[in-house]
Amino acid sequence: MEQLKIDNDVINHLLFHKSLIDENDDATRINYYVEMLQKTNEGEHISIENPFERSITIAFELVMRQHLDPWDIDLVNFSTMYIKRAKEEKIDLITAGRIILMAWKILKLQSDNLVVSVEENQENEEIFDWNNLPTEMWLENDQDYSYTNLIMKMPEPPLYEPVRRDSKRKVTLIELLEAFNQARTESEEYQFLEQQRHEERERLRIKSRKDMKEKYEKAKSEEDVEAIWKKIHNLNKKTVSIIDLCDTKNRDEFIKTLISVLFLAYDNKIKVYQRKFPYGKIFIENMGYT
Amino acid sequence: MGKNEKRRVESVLFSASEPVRIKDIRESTGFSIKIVKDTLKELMDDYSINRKNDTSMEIVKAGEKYIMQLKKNYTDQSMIVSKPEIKDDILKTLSLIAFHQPVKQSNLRRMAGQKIYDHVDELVSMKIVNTRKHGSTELLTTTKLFPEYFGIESTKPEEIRDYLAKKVMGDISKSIKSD
Amino acid sequence: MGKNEKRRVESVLFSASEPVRIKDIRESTGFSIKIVKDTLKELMDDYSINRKNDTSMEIVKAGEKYIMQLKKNYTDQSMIVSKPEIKDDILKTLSLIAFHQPVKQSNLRRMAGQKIYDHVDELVSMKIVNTRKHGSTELLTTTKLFPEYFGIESTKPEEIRDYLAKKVMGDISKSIKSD
Repeated sequence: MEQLKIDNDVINHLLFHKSLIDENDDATRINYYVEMLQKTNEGEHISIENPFERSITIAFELVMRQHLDPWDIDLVNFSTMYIKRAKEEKIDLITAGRIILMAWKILKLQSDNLVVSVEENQENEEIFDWNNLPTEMWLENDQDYSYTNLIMKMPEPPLYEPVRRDSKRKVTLIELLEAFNQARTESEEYQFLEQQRHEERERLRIKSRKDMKEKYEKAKSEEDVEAIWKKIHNLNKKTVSIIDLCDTKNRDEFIKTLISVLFLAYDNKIKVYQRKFPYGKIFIENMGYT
Repeated sequence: MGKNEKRRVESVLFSASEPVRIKDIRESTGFSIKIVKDTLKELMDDYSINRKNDTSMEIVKAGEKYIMQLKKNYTDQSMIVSKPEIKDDILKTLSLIAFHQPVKQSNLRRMAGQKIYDHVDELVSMKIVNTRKHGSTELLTTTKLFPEYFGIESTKPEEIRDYLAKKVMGDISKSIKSD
Repeated sequence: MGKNEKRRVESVLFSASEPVRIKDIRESTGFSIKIVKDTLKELMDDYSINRKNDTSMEIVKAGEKYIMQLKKNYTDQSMIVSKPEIKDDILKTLSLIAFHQPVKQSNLRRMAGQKIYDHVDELVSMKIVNTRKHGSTELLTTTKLFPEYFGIESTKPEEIRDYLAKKVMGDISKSIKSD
C-alpha cells in the first residue's frame, strides 16, 4: 500500500481534542491514534491485526488521503468511500458500520461538543474583556480602523457590480444530435426502470395476496367464523358496523373478527365496504336479511 | 451627435445582449427619440464603415429593433465560450419530439418522465414546438422554426425524423468503427 | 499584434458572458498562449487608454480570467435587462470581509452589527464568500469568484486589501504605509 504523508492537520486535530478532554477521562485511545499516525508519517509500516483497529486506520487514511477537513467531514460522502474501502480490505461490514459511527464521533460529534465548550469559554472571555476589545483585538492598526470606519460611513460601497453581456448563442445541429443520442439512451433506461418497477409492483401484489390467503387460512377457525356470523344475525339489521361486533381496541379480538368477516364475505354471506378509504368505518351488509 | 450620446447608447446596446427598441434606449438614457435615432445611425456607421477594421462587432437593425453583435466572419471562434440558449435537458426533449412527431404528450412522459411537462412549456413559448389537443392529451410537433433554426432543409416530419435517425446512427457507427 | 489577432480575441471576449481563461481564448482562436497574452494586453490598452473616449466598454483582468464589460461611468444608464444583484449594504459587508480576511464572523459583527449574519448567508450562497469553522465562530474569506465577479485583477488577499484600501482611502493609505 502506498505510504501516506500524514496531514498534520489530523494529528493536530487529535491533539487539540486530547487537550480538551476532562482530566478524569482516559486519553489512552487518542494517544494511541496519534502515535499510530505519527509512525505512519515517519514511513513506518504498521501491520494491524485487530480488525477493529485496522478499520480505524482506514478511516484516518481516508480523511487524509482525500484531504478532508478534520473539522468538517461530510458523513454521507465519507460513508460511501469508507464502505468501498472496507469491502476492498475485506473488513466485515458490521465492524465497518460501527467504525463509521465512531469515526464520525471522533471527527465531528466530539469536536462539536468541544466547540461548545470553547464557545462557552470564549463567551466568558468576551464579557470579561469587553472594554478593551474594540480596537486592540481586531482593528490592529490605523489603516484597519480608518478603512472600517470609512466603509461604515460612506454612502456607497467601494465595490460595484460591473455590467456584462448575458450573451447566448443558438444551439447547433451537432448539439441537437448529441442531445438526441443522449435522450434516446436515457429514455431506454427510463423505460427499462419503469418496466422493472412495474414488474416488481406486480410481483409484490401477487405475493401479498398469496401471503394474505395463507395467513387467512391459518388464522381462520370455523368456530370463530360461526360465532361472528351468529352475532351479525342476532343484531337483526341489514347493515351493521364492525364496532358492533367486537371491542376494536382489543387488537387480537379485532383481527379475529376482521378475518371472520372477510371469510363470510368470501362465502357471499355478507358484503363488506367502507365509505371512506382507507380509514373509514367498516360496514357489513347482511345479504340474507329481509 | 456628441461623444457622450454615442457612448451612452452604445452602453445600452452592449449590456442588453438582445435586440432593443428605440423606446427602450430612450427610457434608459433619457434622450429624445430623434437623438436616439441619429446616434444609432452614427454608431452603425462607426462600427461598419469608419472603424470597419478596428472592431469585430457591429450594430445592426433587426426588424424594428437594434442589436450589437459580432460581425459574421468572427462568429466561429466565439462558439466555445458562449452558452447555447436552450439548456441540455430541454434540448433532449426537443430531439425526442422531433424524432417521434407527432407524439402524444403522455407518450413523451412515458419515454422521459415527468420533467417533460416543463420542457414542453418552454419549447412552446419559444415557438419551436406546437401543441394541439388530442383527446385528453396534447399532440406535439415541431414548428416551421425547427428546420430553420437547425438549418435542416426539410420541413416534413418524416424527413426530419429520417434526418435525425441517419445522423445519429451515422455517429454511432462512426464511433463503433473508431473504437 | 496584427489587427486580425486583436479582432479575433476581441470577438471571443465579446461573446463570453462569463470571464474566460487564456486557455479558453487559445482554444477558440487557435493562437499560442503568448499571442493571446500579448493581444490581450494590447486590447486592454486600446479600450482603456488609446481609445479611452471612443468606447463605453473595457477589457479587464478578473482574477485569472478576462472579460469585456461596461466602464463604470456607463453602468447606471444602461440598465434595461441587467440590474445590480447585490444590495449596497451587503456590498459593504463584503468589502469589510475582503479587507480584513480571514476575519472571524464575531469580529465582523462587532464592526457592523447583527445584520452581517444575513449578509454572510447571502454572500456564501452566491459563492463569493467562504466560511470555515474556527473554534466557536466562523472564519470568513473571499473565494476565487470574488475577483472574477467584480473584475478585480488581484487574487491574493494582501493585494485585494491594497486595492480596497486605495479605493476607500486613496492616498491616505499610502502615507500611512510609508510611515
